[in-house]
Amino acid sequence: MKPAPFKYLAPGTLEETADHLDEHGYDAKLLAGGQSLVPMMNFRLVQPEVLIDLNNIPGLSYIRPDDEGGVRIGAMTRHYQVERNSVIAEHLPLMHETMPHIATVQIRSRGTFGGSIAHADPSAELAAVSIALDGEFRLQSKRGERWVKANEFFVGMFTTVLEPDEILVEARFPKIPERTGWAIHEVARRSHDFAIVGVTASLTLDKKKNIQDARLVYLSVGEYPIRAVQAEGVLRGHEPSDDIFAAAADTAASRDTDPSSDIHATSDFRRHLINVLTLRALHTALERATNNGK
Amino acid sequence: MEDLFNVSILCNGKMYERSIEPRLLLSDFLRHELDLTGTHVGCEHGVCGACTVLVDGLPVRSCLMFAVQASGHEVTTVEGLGEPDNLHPIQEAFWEAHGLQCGFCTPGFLMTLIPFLKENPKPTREDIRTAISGNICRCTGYQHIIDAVQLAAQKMSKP
Amino acid sequence: MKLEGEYTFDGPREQVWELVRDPDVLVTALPGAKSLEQVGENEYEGEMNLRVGPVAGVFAGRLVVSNEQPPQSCTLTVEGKGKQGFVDGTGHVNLEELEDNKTLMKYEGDVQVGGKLASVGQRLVDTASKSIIRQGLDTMNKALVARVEARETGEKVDFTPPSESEFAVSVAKDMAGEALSSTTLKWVVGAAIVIILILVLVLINQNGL
Amino acid sequence: MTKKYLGKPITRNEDPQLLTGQALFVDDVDLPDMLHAAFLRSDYAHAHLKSIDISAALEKPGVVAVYTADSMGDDWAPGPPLVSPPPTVKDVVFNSRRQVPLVKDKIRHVGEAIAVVIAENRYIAEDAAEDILVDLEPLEAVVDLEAALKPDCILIHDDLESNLAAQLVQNKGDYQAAREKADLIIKKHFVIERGAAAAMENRGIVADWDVKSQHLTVWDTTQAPIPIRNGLAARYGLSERQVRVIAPFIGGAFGPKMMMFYPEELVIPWAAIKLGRPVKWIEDRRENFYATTQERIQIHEAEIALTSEGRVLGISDQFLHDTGAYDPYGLTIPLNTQSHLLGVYDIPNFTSEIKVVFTNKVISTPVRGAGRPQGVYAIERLLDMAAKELGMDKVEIRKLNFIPPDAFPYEQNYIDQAFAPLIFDSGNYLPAIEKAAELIGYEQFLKVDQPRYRSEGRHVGIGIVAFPETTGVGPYEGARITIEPSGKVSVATGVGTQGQGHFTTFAQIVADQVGVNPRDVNLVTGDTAEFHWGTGTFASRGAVVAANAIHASAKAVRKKILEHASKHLGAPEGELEIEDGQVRVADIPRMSISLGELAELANPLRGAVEPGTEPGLEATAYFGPQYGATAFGVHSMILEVDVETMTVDILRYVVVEDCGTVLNPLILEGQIHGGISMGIGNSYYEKLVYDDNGQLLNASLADYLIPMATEMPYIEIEHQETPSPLNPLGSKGVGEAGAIPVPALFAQALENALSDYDLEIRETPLSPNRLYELLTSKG
Repeated sequence: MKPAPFKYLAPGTLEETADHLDEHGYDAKLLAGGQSLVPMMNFRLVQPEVLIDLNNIPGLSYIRPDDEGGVRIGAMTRHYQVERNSVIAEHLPLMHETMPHIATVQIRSRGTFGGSIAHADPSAELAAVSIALDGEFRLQSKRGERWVKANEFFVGMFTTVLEPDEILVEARFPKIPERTGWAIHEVARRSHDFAIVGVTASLTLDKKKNIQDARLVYLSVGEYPIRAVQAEGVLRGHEPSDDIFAAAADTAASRDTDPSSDIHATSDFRRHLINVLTLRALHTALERATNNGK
Repeated sequence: MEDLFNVSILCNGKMYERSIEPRLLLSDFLRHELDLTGTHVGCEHGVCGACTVLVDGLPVRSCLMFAVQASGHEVTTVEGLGEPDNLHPIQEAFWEAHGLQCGFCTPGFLMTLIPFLKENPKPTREDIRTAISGNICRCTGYQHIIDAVQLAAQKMSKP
Repeated sequence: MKLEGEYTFDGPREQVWELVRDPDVLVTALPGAKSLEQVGENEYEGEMNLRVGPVAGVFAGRLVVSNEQPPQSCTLTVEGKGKQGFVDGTGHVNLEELEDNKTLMKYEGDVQVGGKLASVGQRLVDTASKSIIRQGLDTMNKALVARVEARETGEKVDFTPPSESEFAVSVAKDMAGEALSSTTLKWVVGAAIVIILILVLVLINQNGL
Repeated sequence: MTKKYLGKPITRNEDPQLLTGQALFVDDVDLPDMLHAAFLRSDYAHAHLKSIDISAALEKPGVVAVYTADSMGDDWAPGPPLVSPPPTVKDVVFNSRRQVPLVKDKIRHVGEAIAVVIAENRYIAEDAAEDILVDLEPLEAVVDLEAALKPDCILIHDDLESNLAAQLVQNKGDYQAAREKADLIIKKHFVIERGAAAAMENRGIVADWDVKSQHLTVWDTTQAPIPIRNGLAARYGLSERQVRVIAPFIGGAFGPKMMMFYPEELVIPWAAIKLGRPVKWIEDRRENFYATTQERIQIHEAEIALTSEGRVLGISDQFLHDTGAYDPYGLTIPLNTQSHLLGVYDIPNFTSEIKVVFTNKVISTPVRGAGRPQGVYAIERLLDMAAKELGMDKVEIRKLNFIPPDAFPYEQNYIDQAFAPLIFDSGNYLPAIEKAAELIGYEQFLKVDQPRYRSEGRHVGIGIVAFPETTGVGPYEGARITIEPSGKVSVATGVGTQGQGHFTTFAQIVADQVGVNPRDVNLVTGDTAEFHWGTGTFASRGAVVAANAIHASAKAVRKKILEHASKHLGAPEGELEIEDGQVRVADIPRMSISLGELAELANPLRGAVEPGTEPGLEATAYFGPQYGATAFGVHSMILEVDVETMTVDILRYVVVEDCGTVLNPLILEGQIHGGISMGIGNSYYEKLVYDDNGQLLNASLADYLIPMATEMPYIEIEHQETPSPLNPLGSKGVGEAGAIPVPALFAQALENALSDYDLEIRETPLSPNRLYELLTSKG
């Protein structure tokens, strides 16, 4: 299981990288952490002609609070750095809680934030969390740069809006509103496996403790992270209760998602898990929202 | 032949210069270029953990890195821990607690546990189970490995 | 893996038959199809390169048409071989005349996937194949409409097929519509490659119809 | 005889080498100008091979050779049969069809080797393999066991009339008569699947033909180097002295590395001889799923006939066994299943028909447990169902039917896997189950804990099962022990070792006999140049057959030491003691001589020796058991099911193990822990998923789920020692014990946890998804 030959480029700057991409387009692949790409190359399923290694470009690995109380994360920031970062723990507790769910400690040493997002695996926790936290991604190419909302970034199985000549360089997450609670619940066969079904949830209460806003984003149930817009609608504006949560869970399981079967789970079982995990996530999020996100 | 790349890699305290194909995996580089055959290859798709080595002190799947990427960095393999007659405390603990049987996965466990014990000097059995959940062992059922890690923590905590 | 579906063409059945007789049109329905030559009585060979996400592959395809009842139906057997594995399939295609000058095509068949595609990409192959077939048929339909118009208005209407990348993105978007949980081996990418061969329509030898 | 080291939990001799990465595994062998091989394997499960075009592959720079079946000429022949059919059973059907080095005409399973590329390195070899063009005519694949035997099913071996590989009926007593007398008859359909061994080290071979010395050296991840040497010598026209097979350190085996001859074991040495350069082939993980044998499905129609008090009068079991594309391993697995269908119970009447079936999948050969778990699953499940029907306690129905202690040796009157009569040499089951029930708190759980859990809405269940394990089968093993002038003791034996601690347990036996420290015993296993005769490591026989050969050889050396020392020290042998490498007269310590000096004296450079004496302090001895020694055990567990997510958490796991005399308790417990982890994998995680075209859909460790540390419970072990009367050490095997009872135990505990669903489990393995289907379909 050895990779096929490829032309290896190790640019020192983003500009150089953009030039390479402009020249090679579809025939080139970007190598960030490599934790998803290299296994596919070893299986010889992916045989890029050109491999552009981003690991020598300075200035792409950072975690910084921005002036509006949000957080900016450089695309080449490693998972283990995000996992141990106090700014993340304080400003984005959902992301902090998610990190240990990502694969294994060895994978988190090398795996990068941007790599995971750009690879767009439907079971990638960070993709779902980015949507749940209303994140945005900055894409850069020779033609300039643009910001794309996480919610519009993923279009298909391992496919995003990234053009062949674009690089994802940064992610930005807005400040979490007051009285917001969060939760991530997954069912995986073994502790570090890809989840059979996973849900990331956040609930924001208004002063009168009614649900002001909600996010329910599911991983491993579709082509890419699926946001349960209808279920969120069921929650918004209501007083939290077991009934409203049950209604939201049913909506998410029956209308927002249409999971498929594979060798680990049938669609029925996935639908059942969506229902079960949504309830658990909403209760955890509510509890954290009421004692104000502690 | 692909164009070759010159790499200089500090491994177990020694600097190695080689010119290699960019597609050469770090695991194969260590085993066949540097003849450090203590790092073992069990799956080459990032699951079994037998190929775990330290790169700049972090535990990494060497089968998921190209050797060219390690140039200018420091790699530590099991050969860097100790000698048969001068073992690292964690190696002694594995020996005393029968934390290995065939020994094929053991280097991967040892390299994973070195940074873990540094960061968690007094781990519980559950902490240890999670820490080694990225390494498959088919012989031991993990129980004696967990005993060994607790023993190593004690050995390493004495001043 | 069972595969079935139907598609409505905006044109009379005869025209659909005629359309499909023309390998140049067919080639356009197969994105990344480099060539499609007739090599035997009812046998065609072609080369396909396809891309879904980071997975791309070159596939040597062989197509055999059998038990034709022009212009009603026939059976297709397809074999596609590439580095990533193979896809073999048999498909039965049936064309029905609808009123207002339309034709309903029904296809059903069975697909076998093997090699790396099977051991790591089975689920995705299934979903990718449906959307690729639909994309291929859309392209065919555009060609049909262009031809019908040209016939009515008398001028040549050119028809440009989608580029390989456009096709790949449209396939992905279409697949997105077809909710599919990713395979368990997450890093395995769509092996849609292969299925393209299955979508090859009825191919009646030159003197048929 | 003082037992100074034997039976003590001493640490292992081999660990320092393994811990520092200095132990030699096959892939660590590096010879000057060594070439590397990669195989082109079939993507199809069943096809006629029409033509192979290797021209493009040959042109790739760095490629030295590309071989197909035709290139082998008349060196191409199916592998030698490994295990011949049982002659002793009336009208047995046995169609021996064996695997080939490279496919010549027909592909019979995905992954079967079609061609091999030999190149400067493995990367180039794999590049070139992708450039080989193969023209083949796909055929319908035979996958389902029952469909395979239907008259109209396509044939895998065209020269046979059906896909039946073997058929054999065994009887004991008169089951039909028992059936008529029975008050209760329960008939069940069981589907029992096992899985891949998936050792962490994949297979590998390095072959080096030295044309000057006309000598072939082969490093091979085999569990049986001696039969490999014999087979290679015979096949390539060499004397056995010209062939040396070395099984160095091996990264776990668990059975499939016992299978021979793998196609690669025929092709790689052939290529090395042809090229006159060393050739290395290392199997990668994906290949391991297609080219290394595995154990798969059995379908049982099982029936139990009992009295109303729960006494079992008879068992009947007709089952199909999936052998894959070929059957070089004969009937070993299904015969093992039959040997365990009566469990540890005194059941007078039995009838069982085996049908071994060819399918278009990789060959099936023994994997840790080797058919035993399937037999234990059937009998223990039937007992649980009978207990429920009769309203009896699960422990009581087992106690009632145990073979009583005074009935040993207990004749079963049918043959076992070694074609010898199945006889349980010894056993003492009652104390084992009582101890296990006491340790797990069986009564307390059912009366107090479970009701409390139920009131809290928690689904927690208990299980307890007993099982025999036939171990230590023949034919024989041998050992040679030499005292060297340095005082070092060197030992050589034919079996290979794969992590079982042979370097230590065997050293303990020798140390006690010749009075040295085990650390001074230098042991060589698995090197045919060191010991010419032997069979191999399998069927938990190391600690029985090889250990007793070493024990016999050590006693012979001890006798020589005493003879020589008595002459030298002028004291009767009875007054001599051997300790710490010294031979001393009991009450006059200064009258002593070191073993090294004694060895020197026994091999003088000058002068004469008495006629008929043998030089040196060395002895060679062999041991062949009369029949297998039967170990046994009782496993019990408490597990909790989250009935929403169907995930399972094992809260307690207790083992009472009896494998005769314990050689090293530390190593013994490691063997049990490892066996249980494979058993848990076989119960809820590991499943080989084939589609109906014979394609394996989870050929990676991401989808073939081997339990990790987070999936394992803490295991509490108690020992019981019922020594075997069949060998001087009284030892029995334990290598496979841990894996045998777990699927049966899992099913019982799950049913108990989910009793409010009235669930009956008749299949293994399960999974959260499957459990959800079972519970919702009961709906």
